[in-house]
Amino acid sequence: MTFLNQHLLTLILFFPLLAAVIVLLLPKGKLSLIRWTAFGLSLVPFALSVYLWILFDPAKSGFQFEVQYTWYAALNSTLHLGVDGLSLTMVLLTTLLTPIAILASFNISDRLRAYMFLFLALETGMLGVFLALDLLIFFVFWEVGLVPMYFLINQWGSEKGDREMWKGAVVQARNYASLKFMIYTMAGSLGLLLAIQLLGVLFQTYDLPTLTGKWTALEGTLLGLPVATVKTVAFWAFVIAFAIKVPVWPFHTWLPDAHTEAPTAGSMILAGVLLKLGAYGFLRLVLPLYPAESAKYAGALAFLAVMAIVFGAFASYGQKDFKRLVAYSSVNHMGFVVLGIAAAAKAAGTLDANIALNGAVLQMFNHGLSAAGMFFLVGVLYERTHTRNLDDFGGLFPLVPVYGGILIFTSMASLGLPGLNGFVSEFLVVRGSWPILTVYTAIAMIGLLFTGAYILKGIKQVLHGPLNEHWAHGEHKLTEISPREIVVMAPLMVLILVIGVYPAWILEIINKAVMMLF
Amino acid sequence: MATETFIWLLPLPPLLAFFLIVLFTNKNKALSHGVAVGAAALSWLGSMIVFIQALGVEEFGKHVFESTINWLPTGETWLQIGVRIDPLGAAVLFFVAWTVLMIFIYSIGYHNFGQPAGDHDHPGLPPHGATITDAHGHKHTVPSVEPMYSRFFAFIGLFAFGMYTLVVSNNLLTLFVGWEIMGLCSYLLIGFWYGKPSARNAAIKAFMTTRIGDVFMLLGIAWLYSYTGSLSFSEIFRPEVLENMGNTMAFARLAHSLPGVWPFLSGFSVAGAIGILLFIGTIGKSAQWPLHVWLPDAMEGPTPVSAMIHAATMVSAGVYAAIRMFPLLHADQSGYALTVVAFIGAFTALFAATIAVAQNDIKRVLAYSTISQLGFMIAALGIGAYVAAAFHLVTHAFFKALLFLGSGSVIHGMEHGVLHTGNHHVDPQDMFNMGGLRKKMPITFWTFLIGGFALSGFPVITAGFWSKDEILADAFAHGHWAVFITLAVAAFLTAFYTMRQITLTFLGEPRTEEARHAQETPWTMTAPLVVLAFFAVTYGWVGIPEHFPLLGGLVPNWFHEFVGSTLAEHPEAAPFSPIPLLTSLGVALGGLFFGWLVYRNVKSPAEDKLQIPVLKNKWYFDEAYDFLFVKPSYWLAEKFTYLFLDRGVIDGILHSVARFSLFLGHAFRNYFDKPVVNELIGDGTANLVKTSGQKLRYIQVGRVQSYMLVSTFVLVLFAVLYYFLLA
Amino acid sequence: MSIPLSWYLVLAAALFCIGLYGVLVRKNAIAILLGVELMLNAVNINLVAFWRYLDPAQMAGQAFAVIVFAVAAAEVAVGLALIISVYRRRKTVVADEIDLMKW
Amino acid sequence: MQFPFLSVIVFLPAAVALVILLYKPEWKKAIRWTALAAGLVALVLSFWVYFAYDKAAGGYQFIEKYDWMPMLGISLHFGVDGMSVPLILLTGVVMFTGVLISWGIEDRPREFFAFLFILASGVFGVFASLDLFMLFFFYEIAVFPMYLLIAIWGWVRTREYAAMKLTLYLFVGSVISLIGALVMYFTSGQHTFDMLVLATAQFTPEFQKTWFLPVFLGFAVLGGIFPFHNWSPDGHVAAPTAVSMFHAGVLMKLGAFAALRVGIMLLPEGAKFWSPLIMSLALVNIVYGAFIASVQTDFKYVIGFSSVSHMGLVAMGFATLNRDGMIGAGLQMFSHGVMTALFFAVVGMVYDRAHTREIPKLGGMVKPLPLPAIGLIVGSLVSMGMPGFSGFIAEFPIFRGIWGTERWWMAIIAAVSIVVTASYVLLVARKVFFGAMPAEFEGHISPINVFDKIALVLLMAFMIGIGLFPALMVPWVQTGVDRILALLGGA
Repeated sequence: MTFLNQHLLTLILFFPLLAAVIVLLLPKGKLSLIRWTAFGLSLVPFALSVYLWILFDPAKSGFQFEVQYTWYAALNSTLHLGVDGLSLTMVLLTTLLTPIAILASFNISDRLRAYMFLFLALETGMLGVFLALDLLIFFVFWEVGLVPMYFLINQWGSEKGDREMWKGAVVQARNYASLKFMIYTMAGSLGLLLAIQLLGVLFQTYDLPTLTGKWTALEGTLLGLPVATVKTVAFWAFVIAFAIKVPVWPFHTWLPDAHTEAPTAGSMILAGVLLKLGAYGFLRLVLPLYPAESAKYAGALAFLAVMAIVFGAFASYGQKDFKRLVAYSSVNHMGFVVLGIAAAAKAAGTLDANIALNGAVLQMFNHGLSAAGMFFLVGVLYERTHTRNLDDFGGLFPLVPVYGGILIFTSMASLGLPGLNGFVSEFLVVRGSWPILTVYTAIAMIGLLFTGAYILKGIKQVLHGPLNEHWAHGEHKLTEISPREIVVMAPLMVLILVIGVYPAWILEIINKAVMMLF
Repeated sequence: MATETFIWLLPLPPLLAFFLIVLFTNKNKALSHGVAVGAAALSWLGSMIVFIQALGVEEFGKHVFESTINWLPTGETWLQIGVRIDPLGAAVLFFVAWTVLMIFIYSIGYHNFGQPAGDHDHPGLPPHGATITDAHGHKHTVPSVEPMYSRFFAFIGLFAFGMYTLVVSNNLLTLFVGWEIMGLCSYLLIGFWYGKPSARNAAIKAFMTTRIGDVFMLLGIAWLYSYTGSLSFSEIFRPEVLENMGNTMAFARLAHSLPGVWPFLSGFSVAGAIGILLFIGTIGKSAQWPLHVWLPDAMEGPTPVSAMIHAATMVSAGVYAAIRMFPLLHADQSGYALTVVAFIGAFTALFAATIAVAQNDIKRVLAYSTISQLGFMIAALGIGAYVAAAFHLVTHAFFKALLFLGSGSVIHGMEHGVLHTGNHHVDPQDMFNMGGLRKKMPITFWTFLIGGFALSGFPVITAGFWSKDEILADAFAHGHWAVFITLAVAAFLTAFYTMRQITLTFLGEPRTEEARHAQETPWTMTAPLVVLAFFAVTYGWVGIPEHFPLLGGLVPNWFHEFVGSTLAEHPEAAPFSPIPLLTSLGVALGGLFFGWLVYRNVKSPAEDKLQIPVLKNKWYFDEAYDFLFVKPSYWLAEKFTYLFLDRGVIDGILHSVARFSLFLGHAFRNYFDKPVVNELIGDGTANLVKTSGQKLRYIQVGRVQSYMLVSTFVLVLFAVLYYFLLA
Repeated sequence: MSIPLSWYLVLAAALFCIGLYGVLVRKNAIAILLGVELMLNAVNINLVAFWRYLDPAQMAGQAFAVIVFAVAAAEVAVGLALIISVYRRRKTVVADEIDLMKW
Repeated sequence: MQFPFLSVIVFLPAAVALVILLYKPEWKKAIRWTALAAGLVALVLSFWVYFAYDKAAGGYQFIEKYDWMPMLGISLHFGVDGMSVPLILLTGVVMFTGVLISWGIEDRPREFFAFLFILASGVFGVFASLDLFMLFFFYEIAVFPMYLLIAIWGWVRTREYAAMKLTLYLFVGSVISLIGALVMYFTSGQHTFDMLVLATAQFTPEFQKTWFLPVFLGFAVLGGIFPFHNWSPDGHVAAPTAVSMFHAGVLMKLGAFAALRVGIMLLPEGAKFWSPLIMSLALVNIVYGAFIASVQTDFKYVIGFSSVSHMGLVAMGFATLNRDGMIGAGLQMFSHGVMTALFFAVVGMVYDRAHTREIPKLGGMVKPLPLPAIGLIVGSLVSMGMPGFSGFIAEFPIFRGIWGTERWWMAIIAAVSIVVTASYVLLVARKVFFGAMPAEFEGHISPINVFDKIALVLLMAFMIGIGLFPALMVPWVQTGVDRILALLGGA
């Protein structure tokens, strides 16, 4: 037991990788065996992180369950892990969503082992980012996470559909999307990479706590430039890297493509966790490392966030493709996260900032739940109808009442209906950023308004209206959502409701962490 | 159990009902409505108990029932939520409990419980009736049961939950929660027959329009919260807080930066600004101009829904919130806030009344009358007549619910006729297809009559009279002439169109075959009518002004005392004056008389003088909004944001970067690497060596003799040189 | 002693020149070979003459002459063999026509 | 006197080559197995040397010294330090895998393996010898068989051209640096070619500045430094698979390594003086190579130019002359060696079956060739510097090294290459192995044999192993670097 407690984080982090290898060793043909093994093994990290949640003491300041192993001695980079309230929530989200996503992809049979392998490897990648307390390790996991997702998209993505880049250059949509996702993120991370190298050269360490102190204290000139300038540039390097991941307008265009082409479970994880990596980066690195710069440029950040909120909502409203609609909704929702962060950056230390950050972090968690749910529901429909075009649906409610109910419930969560989780976080963000960034918050309301518009559009086009007879009978007859799929949705829906009604249980941990951090 | 704890439980039964029905009983109709009505009854019982206990408390306004819990951790502090029943709350709770219960019961009959399933009914469409063969083998069509019977009860259960939450909550947050839940339910219920495109559009329209208000309200809440650090009424309405908010300028910086540009804006105090923001929420919810457009379309929903949304609960919730926020509005030193409120209210009252005059759909008339009546309340609030507004809110809830249910019953009766004749082209809601229904449907007729008279403020006996009279009296007393006159005119129109409706529907002779075969509805529908009719009459008597001639003082002006005590400083009842009394008498009776006079023998829309296009088309607001907002926003969404901005500009830039790097690669390879590095440096030198070799090889003739000759010659030469020069 | 050394040397020089002339001007490979022989013999005469007149005690001169004989014989053998084999293939012993290796 | 590992390693292949030449040409089986056995022994020995090397002690170990031409002060002097020992291992690995990959060679396998092994001997010799003359000696031995291997077994269309080009480039390069070496020999006045001694000879800064450039560049030609890189892509393309592996995997390291040994370690002052130029050239290599590679359609050209880019990183790392950079360069030499070896192995497998290297013509190979697909993907990840693979472990310090110099801005430019590389390797991997398989290949693609599998797995194991556990190689390189830094006056 003591062993478990001491190496809890290590176990959580690397168990998925182990599981991935195990899955790879299973006999090829035994599909159900592979599925259940993957699912069962993916439950272990979840159990562990729940255990972690129980052991975690929100009152204690700083990081807990720290472990440190040597990794790259030559660069003084160590495998330094630890959790605080922020990472804990994210870890829980990740370990929760992965089994769900795996369960959601039980319909996959093509190269199943590879698929599951990638999925579990992906989990390790994501967890690593959340647990890392070493800048280099953070970057390592940050980049590693891309690879499985890249292959998930362009191997198991939707076969249909082309994308014309410019005249004559037409590529298969999923290849386009995956490469865009990969290259865009890598290119975005270049600045981050360079900045990290610079930091490493300066201080000969990558340990975050140490680094933070030294870097923020740095004065004078550097590389023949005033430190302030270097810091500003580095700040933007960090920001761009994370902004692309979040994604913040105008760096968001990879997201609709990636989401639309990815397999259902892929989209779930992508929206559920991967986007959070960016936001987490802001919280874990940008704010602590660049307090002054963040405060200085909070306005610009808020501007981009608001653009994301507003244009995300608009673009989503303008979609004919159901999945793309949901994808753009992510842009819109993550905008609120960034808005909260910007507000906190501007007025760090105030109560408003605290509230805004609470909202932002909770919004990360909530969006993880609702977006994953939405993508899954879209996937359920797509799997049966093989179309995502909203005009092809209509009046499906009587055919699939249960599905319809679940869809409406989840949509309402993502719409931010009070009583469901989305509202709590969005309210906190708005409340927190109102006194700090009044005008931007006010503009953001347009986005909030259109959130309603696109959600209702989706429901209207799919469930309501005259029944599209094509799905009513014959071989196209739409079948009701299956028990497995309901099981997938159940935990999400429960959490959505629970957080909506009584958010304190999770918000307390977040709040404590936020208070100690900023 | 303590009353506070008890209040916590009030909203829960309907919620439980919702979950029960959704999860378990949705297959079984009887069980479903059993659960739902049972839940409603429970809440009703609880409410009554709370209400009676409230009556028992001395100086209830000072010692209200309140209890709170921590909900959201915010830094060191917590955001608390809780329940609170104060006089205003109690009064509202009372009518909510009654109307909700009645509507639940009514729904059973309305959805034809016990009737056979329809021949070709689809979920999502209204039932079309079922053919049955009786003992003698005669086939005839009877109403068929609603296909989604259970779902309906689930939804209204949730709705009731929302309303109760809103009423019992002691803070703006939970109030907003209930508020939004009702919004959702109204969306679901208006779109209940989602098979009809009109219904699904109406639902979206309703949700979006109200959401506009909600968004502003959210801002208001955020502002209020960040300013006062709390959202509970008891906190934010503490005099010093109000004082402070009322005196600080909201847009100080703005006013400073552009002095005198917006004197109006710069005049606003924080209290006023917040109040207005919250009030915009009310505008949306209570369908005040300019956000009134959704309510008439919402008539697409089943009638009980209309009653629920447009009379008893949701729209009332809007006004309730406004009344709640009265102290805030009142605190605004500039007084602009209240002016805005008064203007909106008065204008809406008149504006909606004018439209109502020209409508032929029995429910649309009521819809507009609702808007108009809500306008009365808002206006009353605007002129500071707090109690009057609350009073009219309650009475209106009763008689308007009554009217809606009545109209539903009428439609139902008409549908009998339609089924009988089998001519489905006859619109059972068009009043010009009715006439003479008083004989066919006596109970409906009498109750509807009472409701109608209450609406038009028929003197003395009806509740509507007292409430409306009080509003007018207040307007007069505080010298708000504009409001007074506007409302008077509106009241006249109200009476007029009410009578027009009654005349067209019940009086005269049946104008169609269907009307001739209409028949009375089952007790489940009529019973609620009777109950509501009772309140529509009696409830007025709890608020008779002290100095009213003859009646004054027979019963104490209980309502005024009770509800008035909610506020910190007790509002004075308006001093009695004959003018407003006479006015209200005049407009009510006059309106009724003219209505009867004009329409007593109008046979068809053609003969109706008042079918003026402008009024018929609701002043073209729908068209205008569609042109101004809906279409542009869609264009903005798809064409601009998505296709132009994202696909065009941003992706374009990305792609051009890709193209550029490819171009760079080609350029390097083809214009430098191959020609320079390869040809020149690499092969170039090699070739140079090669060619020079080829040139030089010709001196190698290959004849030994010639080599020797040369060598001998050279030898001799050297020898000679040596001999002559060196030696 | 009657005949002076110079006579021998003149004779040898003349012989050498005849040989050299032959080597340079004749096209026939055999003739060229004969020329070479003459030159070698001219050298021999010199060697023997110098021995007899300058240093009769030492045997070096005679020894060298003998070596030259041997070398010449070997050379002639190899040379003739080559020429014959060339003649077998090309049916000619004219040097200019044997130009396979020429550019 | 301990067991002479190094001389065994160096001379074993040559000896085996001679043995093989004695076989009858038709004993193909015997020839192959002998070759495999020899390769295995070499591999084992190099592993032994690698792990037996005492990191703590550092310095030169396994030293052996035999007189060779005493009057000229030339001796057969072997010894390895932290820089060369990974390269010994690399050579062993590439040699072994090369034999495995060439299993299927039917055309005169006897000569093929013989030349391959002579080549191997030469390479081992260069890495092991501490004697300047011997270094050149082995260097030439290594270069010469390349000519034959390419010209005889190469790709018919360009093999003569490529072979000649390669040979000329390398000989010219080596001659230039040989001159430099001789000048050192005479100037030092020690009358010895022993590098340990030469290193102590105090050359005047002027001398060093004058002679560093020819020596360094002469060797760097073999390292593919811009603008003398062009022999290498052509050579890769023309060479048969195993030779390409040797060529890109080991031979180019030969250049870099010799440039380090002779150039930087003997003429540190010159290195300091010229490092800006070298860095600039290397920068061009990095970016230029990446961009050109991104537009190639021939599978092998892509990899050829990517090698140019990656070797640029090596040169860059050395030119930074600081700890980070050098460590990175040392690691990059190994990482890139294994990576390109893998790449060429995969290319060979595909080419042998599809008989084309035109990327647009290929597709869908993952079904018949799953393992090569994985191999290529791993290789791609390494070459794009993806964390978790050896590429990152190597490139990251190099970049840090650049930041350490006053030409830090080069890091920013060089970083561009990472993205470009990522884009093209991913595209190539996808086009060749995924998507729809062209009709003409259907059913014609035979699976790979067990030897190929072993080779691939072995190579991948190195990349991933080092990527996950840098401690497997970094300490070795570090000790080597520390010595160099000491020479550089503890830069």
